Amino acid sequence: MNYISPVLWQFLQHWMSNFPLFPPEASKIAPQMDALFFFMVLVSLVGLTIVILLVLSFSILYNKTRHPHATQIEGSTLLEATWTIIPLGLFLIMFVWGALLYFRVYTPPANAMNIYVVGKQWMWKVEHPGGQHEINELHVPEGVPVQLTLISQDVFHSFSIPAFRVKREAIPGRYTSVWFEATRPGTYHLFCTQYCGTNHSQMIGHVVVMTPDDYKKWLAGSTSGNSLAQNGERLFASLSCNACHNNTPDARGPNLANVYGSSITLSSGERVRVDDAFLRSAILDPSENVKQGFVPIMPTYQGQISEEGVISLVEYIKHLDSNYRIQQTLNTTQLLPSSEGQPAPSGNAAASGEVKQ
Amino acid sequence: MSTATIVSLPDQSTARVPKMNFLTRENGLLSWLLTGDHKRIATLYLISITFFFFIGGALAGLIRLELLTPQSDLLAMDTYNKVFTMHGIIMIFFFLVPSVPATLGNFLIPMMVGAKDLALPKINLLSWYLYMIAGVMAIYTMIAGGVDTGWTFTTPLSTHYLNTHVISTGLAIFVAGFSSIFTGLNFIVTIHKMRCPGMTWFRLPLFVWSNYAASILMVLGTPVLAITLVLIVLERTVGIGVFDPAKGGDPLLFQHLFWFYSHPAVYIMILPGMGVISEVVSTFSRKRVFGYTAVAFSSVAIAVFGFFVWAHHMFIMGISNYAALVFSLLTMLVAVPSAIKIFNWAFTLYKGSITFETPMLYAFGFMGLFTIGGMTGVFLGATGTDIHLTETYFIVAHFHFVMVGGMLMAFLSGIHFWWPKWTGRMYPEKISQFAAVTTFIGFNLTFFPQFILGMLGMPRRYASYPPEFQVLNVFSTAGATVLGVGYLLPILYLTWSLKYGAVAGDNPWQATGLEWMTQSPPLTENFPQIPVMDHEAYDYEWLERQQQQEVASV
Amino acid sequence: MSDTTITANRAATETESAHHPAHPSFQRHHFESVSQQFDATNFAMWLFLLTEIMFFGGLFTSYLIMRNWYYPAFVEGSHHLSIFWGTTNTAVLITSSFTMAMSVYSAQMKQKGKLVMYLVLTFILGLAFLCIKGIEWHGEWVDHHVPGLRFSDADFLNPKLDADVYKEYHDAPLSPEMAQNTEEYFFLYFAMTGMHALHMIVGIGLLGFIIFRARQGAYTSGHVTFVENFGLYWHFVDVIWIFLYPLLYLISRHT
Amino acid sequence: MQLEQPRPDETPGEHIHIVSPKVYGTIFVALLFLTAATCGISYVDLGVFNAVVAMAIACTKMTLVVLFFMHIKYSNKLTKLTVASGIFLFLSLIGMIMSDYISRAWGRW
Repeated sequence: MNYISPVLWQFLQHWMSNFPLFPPEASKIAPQMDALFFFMVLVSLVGLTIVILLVLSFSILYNKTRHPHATQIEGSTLLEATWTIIPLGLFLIMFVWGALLYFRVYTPPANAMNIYVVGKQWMWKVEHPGGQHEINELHVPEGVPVQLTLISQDVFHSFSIPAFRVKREAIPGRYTSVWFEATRPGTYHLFCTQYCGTNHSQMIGHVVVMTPDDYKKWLAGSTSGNSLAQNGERLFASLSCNACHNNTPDARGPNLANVYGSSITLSSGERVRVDDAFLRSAILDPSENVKQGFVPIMPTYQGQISEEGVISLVEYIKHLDSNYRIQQTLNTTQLLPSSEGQPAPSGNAAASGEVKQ
Repeated sequence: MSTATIVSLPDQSTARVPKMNFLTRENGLLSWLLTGDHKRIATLYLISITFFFFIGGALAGLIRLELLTPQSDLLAMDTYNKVFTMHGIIMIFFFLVPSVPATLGNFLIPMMVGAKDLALPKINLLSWYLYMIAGVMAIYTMIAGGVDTGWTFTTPLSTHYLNTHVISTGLAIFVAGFSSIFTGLNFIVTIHKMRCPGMTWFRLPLFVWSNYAASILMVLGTPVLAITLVLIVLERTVGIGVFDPAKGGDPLLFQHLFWFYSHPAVYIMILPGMGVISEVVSTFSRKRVFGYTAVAFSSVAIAVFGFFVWAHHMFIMGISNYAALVFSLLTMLVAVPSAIKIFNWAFTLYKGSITFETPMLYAFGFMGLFTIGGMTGVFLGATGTDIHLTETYFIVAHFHFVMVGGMLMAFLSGIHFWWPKWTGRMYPEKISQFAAVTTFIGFNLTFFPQFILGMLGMPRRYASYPPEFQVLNVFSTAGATVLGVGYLLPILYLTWSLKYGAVAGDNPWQATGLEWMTQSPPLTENFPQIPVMDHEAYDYEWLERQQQQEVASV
Repeated sequence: MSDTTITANRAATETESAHHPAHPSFQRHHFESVSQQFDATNFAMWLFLLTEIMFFGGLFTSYLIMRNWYYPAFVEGSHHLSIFWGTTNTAVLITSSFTMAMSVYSAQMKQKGKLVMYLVLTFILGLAFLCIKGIEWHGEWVDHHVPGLRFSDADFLNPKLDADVYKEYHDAPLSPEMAQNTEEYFFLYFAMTGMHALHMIVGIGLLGFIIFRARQGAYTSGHVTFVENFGLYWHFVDVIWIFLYPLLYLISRHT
Repeated sequence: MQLEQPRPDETPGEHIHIVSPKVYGTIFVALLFLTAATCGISYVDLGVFNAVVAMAIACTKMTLVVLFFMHIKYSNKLTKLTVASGIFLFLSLIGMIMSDYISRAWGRW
């Protein structure tokens, strides 16, 4: 190595021997995903080897010098059947295996902790149920299933955590969801993978997986004082939603307590399950989602509430399990894995109208 | 490698390129611009396509240079976005889609079926003019400031959040689409109605079969893209909102309509290339293609199934999980015919008499790279792994293996194979073999690291990236340099050969297709008299008997 | 394959087949026979119509999805179209299809006078269709029902504003969100009828050329191919309208 | 240039079937009748069947136009196949896209 300066050589050596070839496996689904991946790699390698071996050996055995006259062969039905059925079989295995994984990744378990993510050009805004806001960061505890409910405020984005092997597009106007269970504490990449405009490559961040203890500390340390549901409650009050949705006998709006997760009949006769998506469209597009027996008098809130505002309202309604009282304090800590770091309920709940960013 | 060769050139001291041929029949610019001759239109296409290929290639070079470092330093981010957008649009709509069909297909299909011309020569010329108008519009877009939607035009980004030249680009692709529709339409009609006596469907060369399959896709798929682009343009100009969620439209509808064309489009791009490989592999192993009918029907199967798999581009976009299942299953089915083809080509070599001229080297490259490209397609077609791998460099590597490693290799293979027919001259063999090997090495170095990058999660369309991905990106850029050399070489020696190449004679490769039965370059109406096909395709024994008769009669 | 007509056996034996004196003047040099030429161009026309089907397919798909989502908006939007003009236009177009079919027949029978007459009739009916369409579009412009350019959903928030329509249908006011979605209906209405009208304009332009050539007797000497193929195009445009009419005008005329 | 006038019955493409004006007239009347019918029926409340009937009539009209005005009834198999494949793909486009939209409401997605 006399030709290269020793400094440069050392640098090169360090550089060339220090790059990753495989992403960390930091979620429960990652090893399962990788198992399928390696199965596919194996099949591909075997297939490729067969093709290369065939081409090479035939090239050697039957090149013109060695085999000057070709023997004409029509074909072979048996062989055709072989290389139709075997690849088909393998592909079908991959299909079934892949589909199982797909449904696993996109079917959150019932006990998953829900975190809302809003994508906008060019940042990720994360809303924790405890009221913690993050931008381009996502802190999650280890060993707890976390469901992300995603929405975009403008264009398509895609929330990708390679180390967890999960990814989901954030679509304008519709909730999508994905879940994972982190298994290894550490800091991992978070990318936007759907091209979303000029600073697409700046829409990156980190996912921090913490041990449950660290996570509790982090929750306590970064709370904004109000839980998401409390924010929703304030918004609920300031928009005067309680004027109709108040569970009095002559209420003009349906009772919202325990409505989440139930099935209701709409005025069109259609039966729907009340989930995040339904609540969102009921707020933004109320007259199309009138509960049977009610008059469509609710005005639309399209353009008046930000996506974060909608999220906090949804979160509020989700956790309504008793009657309404303005100033009702929700025990936000029961949403969190621990009871520590309970934020003090804000005194002037009805004062501020819009949710803080 | 063996020195044996099948190339049989006429005695160079006496041989001349025939004075009367389609190139020399008429002179002057107008005789070219108003020509109805499919071979002249193919020549026009070849020149224009090469031009766009090098523009697209230069843009690719810029992309690779920018990605040499993790920061966005050579190009600003918005410039980078414009560069990769234009790279995609030019390479797809102005190079890959018309590459083999409009040049080689145009040149060869009438000769292969034994016709004087395509069924609709004026429409064929119109198709070239549409292509050129579209090309001018695309270049105008670039000069006027570019467009940065990505070639996929994702709404609502392309309709409401960008202020670049989306309209002129959309219209350019619209016009280019009609160019491709007319080419495809012409081929289908020609193949159905213009075959010479004795040319039954199962005597057609496989190149014709695969172009036929691709033409079906062009004719039926492209109009859906056209109307989608019209809607995009209307969203931007008049402000309607079919794709705009703010107005009650649905951006996923755009994805559906766009991919309804754009997935079959990849088969439009690859199928004609597969046809070239069939011809080349058969000729240089002196053997009928193994399982002719299987290869022929697999082309048609790809065309038919190819229409029903488009939503595999949308697995993570929030389509229904059940629809994802169906589309994933169909995707698995469409992968099978490609596997059939690969194995049939490999077995064509079995008991052949193989030589290794340049087209064959490219064809070997194709078989290897397309196998990888095809297999990695299955990774993305399976719903589970698609979640992790889609929208990363894995997908970039995958479609470059298919499009560049597959289609471009096939295109170069075909150009080298039919160059002597087209121009009447041979190119220097050694340097072209060198170019083929260079391309293969450069290609692997460029795109293989991208599979790893994709697995690591590096997203596509990123101007800057985390520093730990740099080493692999440097490999990729280095490979791109080699690849660039591999692509420049043919331009040089092929141009050189136009004047100085050895005279090729009618049938330098001892191939069996009807196109080799006429002089090179061919006459304006291809054959002195309409041929009668009295033997099967790839019948090398027939060719031998024919040649013995000639010798005997001399 | 039986589906193709290779009638070239005779030609194959000829040495100078390119401009054999037995070929009629309208046969293009690269075809072996007139019948091959007819077959090929006819088939090409059908393939082109196939692309047209898929072209409109994108619009029909959009229509179907939007209609399912915003059915009330589509109902009330369609109430604001004129059933009279819509039905008249359908009749006009069907009649023009009939005269077009008769032109093809006249060309086949080599009756030049009748051919020109039927072609001119078709031409006039085509123009009439466009004029009526223009009247309707003008009405929509006056009513502020042109999406993007001149649109207001006032008529749907308060149906009584448009007394004529209200008298007939007694539409209930739409909710503000649904009223907004009528723009989606009108957009699809304009996109579909506009794209259809564009095809009509192209057709009428071609028809003008055909009339000119027919007067010279170009199509009554056995060369019906061009008229026949144009007829296919014209009927195709008619078929599109046959679907547009119920989809856009007749969504729900009762109540 | 001008060749001897071939008579109508010796039209170059012998296989071209000439449809008589009677057939055209009948189809024309049928089309007008169906137009009137579809217009009239739309004023009757049939619930979801309004759309079904309207589409059924439109399809009937299309079939009549395609079969007789466009001579498909008298065409060769290839042309028939072409038309069929066009309609098939058109329906596939609509059907497969709709299948996604409809099945989104199933289950939890």
